Amino acid sequence: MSVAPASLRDEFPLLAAAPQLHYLDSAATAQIHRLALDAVVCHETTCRANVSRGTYRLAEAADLAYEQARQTAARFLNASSADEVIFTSGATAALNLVAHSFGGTLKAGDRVLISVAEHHSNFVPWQMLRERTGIELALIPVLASGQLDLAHLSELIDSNCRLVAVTQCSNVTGAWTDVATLVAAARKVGAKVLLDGAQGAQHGPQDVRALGIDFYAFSGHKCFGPGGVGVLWGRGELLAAMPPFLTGGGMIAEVTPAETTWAPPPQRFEAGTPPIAQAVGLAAALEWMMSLDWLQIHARENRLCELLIEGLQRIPGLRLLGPEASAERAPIVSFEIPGLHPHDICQVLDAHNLALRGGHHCAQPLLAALGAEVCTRASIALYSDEADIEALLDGLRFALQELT
Amino acid sequence: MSVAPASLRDEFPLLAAAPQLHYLDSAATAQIHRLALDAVVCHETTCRANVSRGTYRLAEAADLAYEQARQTAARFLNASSADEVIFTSGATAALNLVAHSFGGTLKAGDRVLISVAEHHSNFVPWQMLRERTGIELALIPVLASGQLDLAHLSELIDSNCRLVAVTQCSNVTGAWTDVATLVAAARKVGAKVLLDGAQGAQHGPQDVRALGIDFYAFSGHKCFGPGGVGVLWGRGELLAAMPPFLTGGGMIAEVTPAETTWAPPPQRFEAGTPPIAQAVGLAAALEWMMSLDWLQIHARENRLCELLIEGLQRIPGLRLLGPEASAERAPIVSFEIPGLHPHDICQVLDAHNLALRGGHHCAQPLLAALGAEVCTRASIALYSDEADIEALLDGLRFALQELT
Amino acid sequence: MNQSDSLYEDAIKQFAQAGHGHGQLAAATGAAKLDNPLCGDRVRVQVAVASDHIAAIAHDTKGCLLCRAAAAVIGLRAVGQDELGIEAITTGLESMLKHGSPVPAAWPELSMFEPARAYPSRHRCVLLPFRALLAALQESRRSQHGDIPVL
Amino acid sequence: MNQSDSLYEDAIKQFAQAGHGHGQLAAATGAAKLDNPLCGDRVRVQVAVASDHIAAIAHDTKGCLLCRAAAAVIGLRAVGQDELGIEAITTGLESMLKHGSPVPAAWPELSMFEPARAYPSRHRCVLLPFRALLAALQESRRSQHGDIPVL
Ligand SMILES: Cc1ncc(COP(=O)(O)O)c(C=O)c1O
Ligand SMILES: Cc1ncc(COP(=O)(O)O)c(C=O)c1O
Repeated sequence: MSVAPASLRDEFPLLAAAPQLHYLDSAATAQIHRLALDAVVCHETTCRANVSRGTYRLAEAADLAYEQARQTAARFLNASSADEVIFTSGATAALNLVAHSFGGTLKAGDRVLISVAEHHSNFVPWQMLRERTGIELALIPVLASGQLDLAHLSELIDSNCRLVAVTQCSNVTGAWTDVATLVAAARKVGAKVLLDGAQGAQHGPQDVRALGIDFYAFSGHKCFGPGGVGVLWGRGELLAAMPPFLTGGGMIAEVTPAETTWAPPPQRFEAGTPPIAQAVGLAAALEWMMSLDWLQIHARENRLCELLIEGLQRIPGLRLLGPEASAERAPIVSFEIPGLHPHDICQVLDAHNLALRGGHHCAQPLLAALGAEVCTRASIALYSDEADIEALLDGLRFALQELT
Repeated sequence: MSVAPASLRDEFPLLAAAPQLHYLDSAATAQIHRLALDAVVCHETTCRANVSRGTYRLAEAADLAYEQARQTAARFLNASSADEVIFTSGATAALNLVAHSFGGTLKAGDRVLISVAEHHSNFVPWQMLRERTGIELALIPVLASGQLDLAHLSELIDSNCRLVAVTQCSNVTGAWTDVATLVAAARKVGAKVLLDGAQGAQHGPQDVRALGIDFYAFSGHKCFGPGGVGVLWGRGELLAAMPPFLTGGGMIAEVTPAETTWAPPPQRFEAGTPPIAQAVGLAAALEWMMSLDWLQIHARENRLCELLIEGLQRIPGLRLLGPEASAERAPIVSFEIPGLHPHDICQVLDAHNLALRGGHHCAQPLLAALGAEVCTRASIALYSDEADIEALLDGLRFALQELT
Repeated sequence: MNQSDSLYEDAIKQFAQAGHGHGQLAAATGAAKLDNPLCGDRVRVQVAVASDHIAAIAHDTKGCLLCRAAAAVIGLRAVGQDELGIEAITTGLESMLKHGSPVPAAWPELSMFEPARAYPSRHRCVLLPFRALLAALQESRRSQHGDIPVL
Repeated sequence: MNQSDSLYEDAIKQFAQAGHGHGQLAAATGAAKLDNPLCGDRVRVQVAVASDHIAAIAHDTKGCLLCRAAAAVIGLRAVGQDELGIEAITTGLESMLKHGSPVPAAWPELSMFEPARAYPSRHRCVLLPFRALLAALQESRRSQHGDIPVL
């Protein structure tokens, strides 16, 4: 199916209602697609009931919708079974789940390898695991481009290494991770690989089997879906061997005062009432994403990204973070302008209807490694267009005038 | 403000669109109020952005909406500060948070006192804490009525007792807990009190300070709000002394490879992007609840409950669970009919447009204590009416005919 | 709207009432207990397998009419079958419930469960005794053959 | 829509540039470092307190224009004030930002932050140096008086 990307903006209610808005903060939260919002409303007004326990027709409809959402997510990821898909409250919750449940099977001295480029959500949970269990936490360093430095991988992924947990794509530099190299190295020693897909999934359907990974986490709100929902995919045999994390209704086989036995995955990992309508809304967004021509969208996203980088490079003194080649990055562009603080830049940009984010972007270790403390970030999504980029370049000229 | 309860049904889109439906499963999930759904849609289409980090106007609007939702929840609970309100993904997540964070401050031999009447979501997290840290888990027994047996409280709440964590109202028997007695006993030894308000909050605004408790947890989807969101209230000084549970973006002060320092509450306990639109929707539901005349609603709920109980008592052999006096119970009525399985009963009722739930209701220890394995439950909410009760009593007559 | 009025056909009630096979075996070669954690249905199946075929079967079933009727069908029909046969019937039954496939020809009385197609949450009730039987057969095989598949 | 065009008045830029009080004290009686974790603003304030009044102040501020301008106001104006006075001005400034109260009369140049009222997320930027100063004064009091409040 071919989609004229110029029209995509109209499919997003907030953008359609604010034609003057240049939304360039999609890496923080992408706007919600009309179909996703409609699916939420439709579910809440025609199928609302708790899942997995009721037998009346309304509950059957809720169950069906929820389990179909699971199947849609499985197709989006090319998982071998919907039972490998766990709905969580978001990517952060999914990553914490792995750090607790899979982490609970690790012992002191086992190594978990993360990278300097991680978002705090894939950094701090492993620090906490280190505190709880005495695992060794090792860090893949980054190159000046922000890309992972895989030169010394064989030392980092040694025989003590049980898990490599890295971001698929940096939320600051946009740098894509060389997953194949990591997976090959991990396989040699039997280590598992977790990919934090929070920034990857919004750039198209994934193939977790082709990637050869073991866990994949992402958030609905960054994939044009509702907030309050995320996905953890895990290989069936790994999930089956993992203890639960959150506990409560829906994830047990039997509870007695003495002990409790667990339901099989995915229920084992979905304690309590899940975000049902949100999962249904996310599935609508993922269905829509699967209907798109991603070659075309990537070409367009890359073109906008190059346009932006070219324009930024003309600003004297501006320092671009991230890889040179646009093929090596998602359309996320962060930069520093000497003497100008990102908050002031974003404030002036806002006055020109540009929505950008400045700060450390929950990636302090990465910024420290790149010799920056804070930066300004423009993140492009499939609804972005040339007008957004031109407005940003104009806005930066205003900011330079106004702030100096 | 006075509300004619007969009209309340129209304010719930699902019920308004299905006049033939007798929804008697509100203890599992209440239907969503129109205003709550509208608030979600309005937020997603006019204020959608990530919170706490952006400075552009859209992000400011999202922040404001989210923090106003926190204030609304604080008012609903009569908390002394909005900083005591933590948004979670639901009651189960809130209870797990306390079991991990407050639980993390306990040591082997400390006692946590729960009751036999707990929902699995306030049972299993404490069993897991026992496994992790060697606390002693003690159980308040129940009377034949399902009410907590407080006769031996002074032995159960001894000087080793650090926390009393009990349900405000049983999701099976509807029995209200005698909170005042528990709080008084806990105070004597300095133990804290957690109330699982999952079944309490839907029956009206709470006053956590008057209750004298330390933690209160509830879910949005049982309070006429969206799914995917819940609230944990905790006393400020307790929260300030607790380590975080989930970790990631938004809850840290600083992250370095060596160590990480935490933000103050409530942010410390809200790792990752929170359920923003869901919190806003929940706040709309809570605002609406605060506008109601609860004396009138309780009178009505009690009347329906009595009507139902009277009718049930006329069915030969039927066994009612729960307290006799309607003042001692929320309008939740569970029963057994010898020889008839709840699933079969619910199936026949469904054919008569009655939505009821059969099973163990995630309260196996309670059912075991009451000498039942499964039961059928009718739960009444503020939109229930006489027609629902009459239809249920008729439906049960059909079920008896059809199944025997 | 009275879709389920036809669910509780007389056949289902009669089988559930009859409870064929209810009881205990003195000399079982395999046994299994399965729950449906969500509704409390619970089935315990014992088998005595000789020459890879079921020589005797007994079950103890607590559950709804569908579950008890399904257990009674097993109690009536399983003797003489081997593991592959039970597997085929279970797959056939599941496919009948989930995808509307024809009733497994070998056990025509399973047609009484056809109305349950419309109620996915009840499929587990019907299938539970079959799954318990399969688990008991596997256990029997493992104990008799040291985990070598019966083929 | 260009609401914020007026935010960066010349006064703010001039104060930020001037950086009054930037530096280090040789003999501080109290010091504090405060961050805004969400944007990376960071202020370090040192004070030398004598007879309960600020005798000298120095700060090291990394941050946006608002934060740097606010630090410079402190650098220019804080000497001679006591803790209560700084507390009153901080409360007044916060109330000006959050509730539109009048500019604290004692330090009229704080009026340059009035346009920031419209941007709640920036209030922290303006307030950070004030909060750091208060923390430094508290530290000074504790170290000088053994934690007895200065009154
Ligand atoms: C790379 C990365 N990982 C994890 C997260 C956390 O996602 P969420 O806040 O939706 O839980 C983010 C979000 O900013 C991210 O960019
Ligand atoms: C008493 C009680 N506690 C806790 C819960 C868990 O709530 P949730 O499933 O929304 O997390 C429930 C829900 O059924 C309940 O009734």
